[in-house]
Amino acid sequence: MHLILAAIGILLIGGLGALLAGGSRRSATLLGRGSVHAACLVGAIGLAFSWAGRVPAAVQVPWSVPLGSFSIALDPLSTWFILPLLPLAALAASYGGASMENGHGGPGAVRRAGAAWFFFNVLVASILVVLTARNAILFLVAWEVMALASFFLVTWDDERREVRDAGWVYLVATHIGTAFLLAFFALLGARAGSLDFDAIAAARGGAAGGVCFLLAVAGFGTKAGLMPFHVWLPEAHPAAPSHVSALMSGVMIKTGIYGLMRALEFVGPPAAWWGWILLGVGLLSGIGGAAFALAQHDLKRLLAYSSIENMGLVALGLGLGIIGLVAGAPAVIALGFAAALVHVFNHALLKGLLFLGAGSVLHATGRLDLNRLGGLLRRMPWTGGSMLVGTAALSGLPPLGGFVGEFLLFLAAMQATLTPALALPGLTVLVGVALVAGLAAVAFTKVFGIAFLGHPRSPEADGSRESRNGMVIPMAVLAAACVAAGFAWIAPLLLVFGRDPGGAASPLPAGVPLGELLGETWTVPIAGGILLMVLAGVILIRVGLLRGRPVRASVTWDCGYARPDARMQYSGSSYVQPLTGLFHLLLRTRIDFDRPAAIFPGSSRLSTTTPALFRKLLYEPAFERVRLALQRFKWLQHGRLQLYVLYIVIVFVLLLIWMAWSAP
Amino acid sequence: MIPALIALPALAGVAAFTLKRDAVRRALLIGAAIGHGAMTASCWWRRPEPVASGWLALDAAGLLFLTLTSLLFLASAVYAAHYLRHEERGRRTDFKEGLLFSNAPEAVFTGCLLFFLSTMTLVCASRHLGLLWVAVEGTTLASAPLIYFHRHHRSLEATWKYLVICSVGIGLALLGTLCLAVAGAGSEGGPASMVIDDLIARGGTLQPDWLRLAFLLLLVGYGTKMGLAPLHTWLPDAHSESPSLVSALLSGAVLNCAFLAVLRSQQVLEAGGQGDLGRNLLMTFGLASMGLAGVFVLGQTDYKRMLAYSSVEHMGILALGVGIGGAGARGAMLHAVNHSLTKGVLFLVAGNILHLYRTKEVAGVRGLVRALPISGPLWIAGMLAVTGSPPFGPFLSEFTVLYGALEQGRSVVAALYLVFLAIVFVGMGQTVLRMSQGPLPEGGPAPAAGRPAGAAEPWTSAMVPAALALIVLMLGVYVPPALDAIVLEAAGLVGGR
Amino acid sequence: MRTWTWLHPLIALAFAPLLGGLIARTKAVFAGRTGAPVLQPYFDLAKLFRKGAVYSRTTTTVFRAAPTVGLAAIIVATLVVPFGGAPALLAFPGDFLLVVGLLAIGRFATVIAALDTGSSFEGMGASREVQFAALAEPALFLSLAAAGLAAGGSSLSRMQAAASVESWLAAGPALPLIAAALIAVVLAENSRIPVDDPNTHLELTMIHEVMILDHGGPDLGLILYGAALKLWVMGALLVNIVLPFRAGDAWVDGGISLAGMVLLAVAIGTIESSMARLRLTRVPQLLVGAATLAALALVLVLR
Amino acid sequence: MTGWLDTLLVLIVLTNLKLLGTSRLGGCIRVVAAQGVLLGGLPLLAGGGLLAPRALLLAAAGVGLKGIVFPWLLLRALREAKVQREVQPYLGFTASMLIGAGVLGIGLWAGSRLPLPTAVRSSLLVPVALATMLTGLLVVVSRSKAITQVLGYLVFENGIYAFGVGIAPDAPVLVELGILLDVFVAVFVMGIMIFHINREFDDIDTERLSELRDWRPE
Repeated sequence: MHLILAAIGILLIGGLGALLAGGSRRSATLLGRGSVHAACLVGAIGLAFSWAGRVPAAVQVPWSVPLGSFSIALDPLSTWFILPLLPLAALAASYGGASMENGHGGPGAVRRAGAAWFFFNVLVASILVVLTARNAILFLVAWEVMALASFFLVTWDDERREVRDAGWVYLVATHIGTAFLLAFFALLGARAGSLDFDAIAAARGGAAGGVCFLLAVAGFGTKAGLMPFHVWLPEAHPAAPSHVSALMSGVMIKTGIYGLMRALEFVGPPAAWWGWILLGVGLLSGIGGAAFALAQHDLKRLLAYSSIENMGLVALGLGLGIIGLVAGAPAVIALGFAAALVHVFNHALLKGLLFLGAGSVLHATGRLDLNRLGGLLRRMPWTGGSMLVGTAALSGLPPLGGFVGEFLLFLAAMQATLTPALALPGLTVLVGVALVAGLAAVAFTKVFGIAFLGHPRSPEADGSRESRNGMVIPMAVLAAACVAAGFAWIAPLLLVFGRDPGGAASPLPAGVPLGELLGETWTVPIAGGILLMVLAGVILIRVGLLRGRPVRASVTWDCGYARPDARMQYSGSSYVQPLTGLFHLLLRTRIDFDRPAAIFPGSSRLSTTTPALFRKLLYEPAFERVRLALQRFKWLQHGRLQLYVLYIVIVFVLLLIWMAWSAP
Repeated sequence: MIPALIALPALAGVAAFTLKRDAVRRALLIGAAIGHGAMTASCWWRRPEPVASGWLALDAAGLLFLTLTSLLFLASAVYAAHYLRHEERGRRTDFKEGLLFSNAPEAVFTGCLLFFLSTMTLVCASRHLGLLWVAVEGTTLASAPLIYFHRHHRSLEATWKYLVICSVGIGLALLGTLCLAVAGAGSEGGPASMVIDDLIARGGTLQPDWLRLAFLLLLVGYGTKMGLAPLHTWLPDAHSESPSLVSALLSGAVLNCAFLAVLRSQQVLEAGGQGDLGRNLLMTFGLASMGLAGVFVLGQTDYKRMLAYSSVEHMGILALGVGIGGAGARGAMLHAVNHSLTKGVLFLVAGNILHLYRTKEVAGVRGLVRALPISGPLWIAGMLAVTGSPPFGPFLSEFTVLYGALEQGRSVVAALYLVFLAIVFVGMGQTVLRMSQGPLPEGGPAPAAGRPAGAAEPWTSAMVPAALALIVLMLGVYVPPALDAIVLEAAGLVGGR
Repeated sequence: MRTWTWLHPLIALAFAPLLGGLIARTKAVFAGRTGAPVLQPYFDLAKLFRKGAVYSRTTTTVFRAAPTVGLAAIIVATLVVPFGGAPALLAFPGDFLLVVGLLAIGRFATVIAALDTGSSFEGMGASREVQFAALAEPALFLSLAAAGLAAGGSSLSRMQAAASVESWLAAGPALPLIAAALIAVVLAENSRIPVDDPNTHLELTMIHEVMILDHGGPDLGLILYGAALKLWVMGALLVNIVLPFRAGDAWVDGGISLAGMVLLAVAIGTIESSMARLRLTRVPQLLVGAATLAALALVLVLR
Repeated sequence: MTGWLDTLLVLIVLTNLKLLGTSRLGGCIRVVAAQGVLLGGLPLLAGGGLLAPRALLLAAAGVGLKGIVFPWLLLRALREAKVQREVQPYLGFTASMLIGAGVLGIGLWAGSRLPLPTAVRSSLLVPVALATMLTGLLVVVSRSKAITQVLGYLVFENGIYAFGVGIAPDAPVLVELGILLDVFVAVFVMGIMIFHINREFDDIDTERLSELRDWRPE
């Protein structure tokens, strides 16, 4: 545990060092990246030790802050969420260093490299603290520092207007989300008489549990990007530098899920409707996220929406788990929570990989608009290869990592459906996930097929070259991890939670034979293995068939049209058009098309845009209304001295009268 | 000790009027500030014993606010030395309308600054309500010339409003004091001692009707000076028109002094067994101030006025905290500390911005971070701090207030509190970020300022707010036990825990 | 009793193309033609496997690897689907999700291979394919879930074991509904009329065919073989549910299942020769309809 | 002696009404001066003994400041600022006087609700003090010139002073003097301000003093 503290310390010191060395980019990068790597190593060792029970799992440091105490601890839940953080942070740091040498972020960036590393390190450190804090004040401080650090990283490239706007949306959203959490913790703390998590958990139950839960959903849901609290996410992720998006989407938004699961310890015995709320939010996020992802042209924006979708799946898992808790169905509980946990883990790796890949594309071509890319696989084989693994995994193809989470979710749903009392929620999840999985597959075939295959659709794409090793290697590592996760995903789960299911801080209720339940699913990796073997066999056959046979190269068959041209290809938009048409009610995709006229038509153009629905229809009008309502009071400050004095008189007289009335 | 604390700046002020050479006068100013600070610090080490038959004494609250005042004054004094050195002499054109105007003589400025400190010290130290009133009125009169340093018609208007409104308000406070005397004279008609301790001691015997009336008047009166809505009307004008360091003192020190006066009244009222009346009134005023601040912070076009309204908001938080009581009062006391220091940072930085960009219009300021490598980040940090974001001090105190509210089961108050905080955050955040981020305007920050973008800032003008900011940051991650203890003791005066 | 556990994959590999031949023959009979021999698919495959290959310069490894991957995936699927009253080689709770996943692999491969060619027509085909797949998947899920629910287990083998005459009588109208939904899915997934027409040759109207325009030689062979296997696998799913007759003797049961497959082929042939192809815009309605049927079945089972 | 006191109080009320009715600035100043002198007498009648040193001291200071120094200051400011001598009220004179009468009513009502301490000589004192204060505020609010605002403030202050001297006769003299000193400085500073206002706007009409605001009527 002290090693975790040490890791945090290393991060902060390294960050400060980088900040002070801000003048020269090289030394700043050296300090920042080095300290992240060192910290991740130390942290990993710390995890291992505390897992082996060699070191105390909790540390309390005296801290003079009202209501606060600096106590941090590692329990299975924390461990599980830290697990992906460490490698991802390290890889993102390497990648970030390399990409900064590419001079990303405009000329000013070079001068502010120190600041960039400072905020990056602070971000990693704060996530660590958030995941280990055992006192509300400490948690909240770390939580908000995390938000601010990421905000400054998002607005890193603040010479661009859209980046500033994105940052602003993010800041407001996260701040309001935190406001809910303030209320949440203050309420619980006031009830428990202390803000230490143990005390709060001890005082669980009692009144206002529902209110607390709703506050938690709103507050943590904002961070996790659950619809309808997701508005900031599709703005912030594209704006941020890619390695930061990777860290944010891979780990930071997961802290929202972590918070939700923590909250379950605090707010006492759940009620069925809590689960239903999570199911509702999860379905909305899942289907909505997938549908919006379909409609995006911007690669990173698409990935951001896909993050929303996946958080939705996680929420579905949690919801099922809660409903299972209420109904006392151990299988549903275990599978539901396990699905959520496993998917969190896999999604962390996958989204990290995909965002790094997107960044590599951005570096190579300077564009993220799918309809201007194409043919990158030939030009950037490593990036392309990793992206192929990532997209396949997120499309839920066995045996890759992405499939496992959905699989467990299905199992949980089936279990629920087979338990008479829980049939309805089970079915809801079943249908929803089926739909989501289908849509996600479309979205990611779009990403890979349009961006990396076919003819390049722009000179930049045509002239692109593979990124430097510093950026490629992290992607390759993550891709490998995704494949491995598809086979070995169950091992970490059992390692972390298996030993004491229902132990102090495990989300699983006591007496759930987790290992047993998941044991049967060992068959999935086996099937994966068989798949690989069969594949090898078929490949051999194919090679054998082609041996000694002529293999010629030619142009693509285009039904007799001899000169195929990049602009004749299906674009990303046209690829998904049939489906976006089906979801028009939700997406409101706008198509501007000036049709070619006359017999010899001149130039013509067609463009589709999908607005951020909730922002345009829900939040912006609401804020505007508030603003107008406040405007009405501006006349109070009219500048007339006489009337100002009159205010005093009036207030005094009113109070006088009020007092005269209220006099006993 | 206490008489020395009061006399030192007063004498220095007299000297400042007589001195001829500017350099000496500035040295004197800083010297006096340092001396005052040193003496204040020694009071922490050993609490001075009451003098003048208990008329002058330092209890926890007094010492707390005295320290704040002294610290802030020290910062402003150092800043002032730099500021005065760089103020242009003679008549010059006003950046807003291009009118000609000149500054008040520096001697007057420095002198009044020192008198100002002396009167504020008196406020913190006086235990006699009459004396307290004299001192508070004194702060108004001493600070009026400071606001009118730049002699053009806007600052004149601000000064005039400040004078009239505050004088009228404080007149009511005087009436309240007299009513308290009546309440104290009570049945036996003996001489009514106006020393707070005596009043509290005889709390039960105070005549209830007169006591309530007295509190009402005191609240309205000192509330006007403290800037509680809707009595705050003088505040934005005065803060926006006075030189930035004066704004810092007004917002960070004077408002606290008025708040201290309100606290004294509440103390007496509680001793009289009618604390609830005061609590409810304070809560009402507090929420009103926070809400009203939100109205004017949102879409504010003048960044100094924005800061002024934020002060209104925070005075609201203080009142609310005391009104809530319990942990709320503790939070309020702590928040007084945090707010003063943070506002010091913000106003001094605003001074730097004004000096560089030559405008108070938000629209005229762009790319601050690039133009002022130190002040720019400080501007953002100060905004985050004052809107209650960790890891800065105000977060802790604001959260404590919220905690207190929910501890008392006042969930509606808590909800409103959070809503108003959010509104103010949106208002300030939008403005500050718009000023700070983004590229520089064409042709450097401001053609008027002949300084290339990104060039090193003048040392003092940047370091003073930076130092204050460091303290604010420190208070966000570590509250020194001594401070915590005295905060608790001060909160205890009004039933805080 | 477990004979078919091992036998089924081999039989599938051997006889899958036969289904195509049977369907063609049935259609020929309806059309009053003699038609190609039933073994024609085998001849075609043999011919293709003997050819060389021509690749577009645009394409990458993805294009070359796709047919192989698709075939491998569907072969594995044969190990998961039970047959002839015996449990499958790979049987575990939720194994039908694995089948769906394996089918998804095949689709993924085909689709990106199509996009790899950079041809507008193949892009069009891919676009249609994913659209219909995204709609067919929920229908497939719901029907299998309903079947599982009726059987009280989420494993295909369990469903098959539980499917019996009694269960049909017990479940009442539920199972026919499931069967109907499944049939629709089978037709859609295997690009048969009324969703798609395997032997049209107008690119604009095709879905599956147009995606593989550029493939030739052994690759095309692998694709066709894979398609045949796919039909077999999904057919087996269907047959397991609609033919619940069990004699208890492995060979008889196996025979019953095989007969079922033949019947299925004939049935498809009949449908294809008796129905016209739907307009593309109507296809979604068909699939959504199937999904609703399945949902209805679920409700009936739950009741 | 109570009779004398009441007479004095009534006279003060009359000065209030006169002030509300006067239309010329000079006149207003003289009325306020008269009120100051009357107030100067108050400590003698309300206080402990007629010739108690404390009472004498206060009386002297009061008459000196309120009756002589302030009026002199203001008249001087008036002369410096060559303004036209009309008051320019927002509120008509008659209306003002009616309100003034109503204000007296409020004073009586409030006074009747409060139990008077024994030390108070006349039941009229509290009402008159309150009425005077409110009159002062009324002047501040309803007159447009800066100088009238000072006058209003003075009258307001007078009301409080009357209250203090009459109700709390044995408050320590130091404080009373401190209060007087404050008021003196206040008026002095205001006088300076008026001088500047006049220089800036060549008129002391505070209409001009509404530049600083956050709201502009469309």
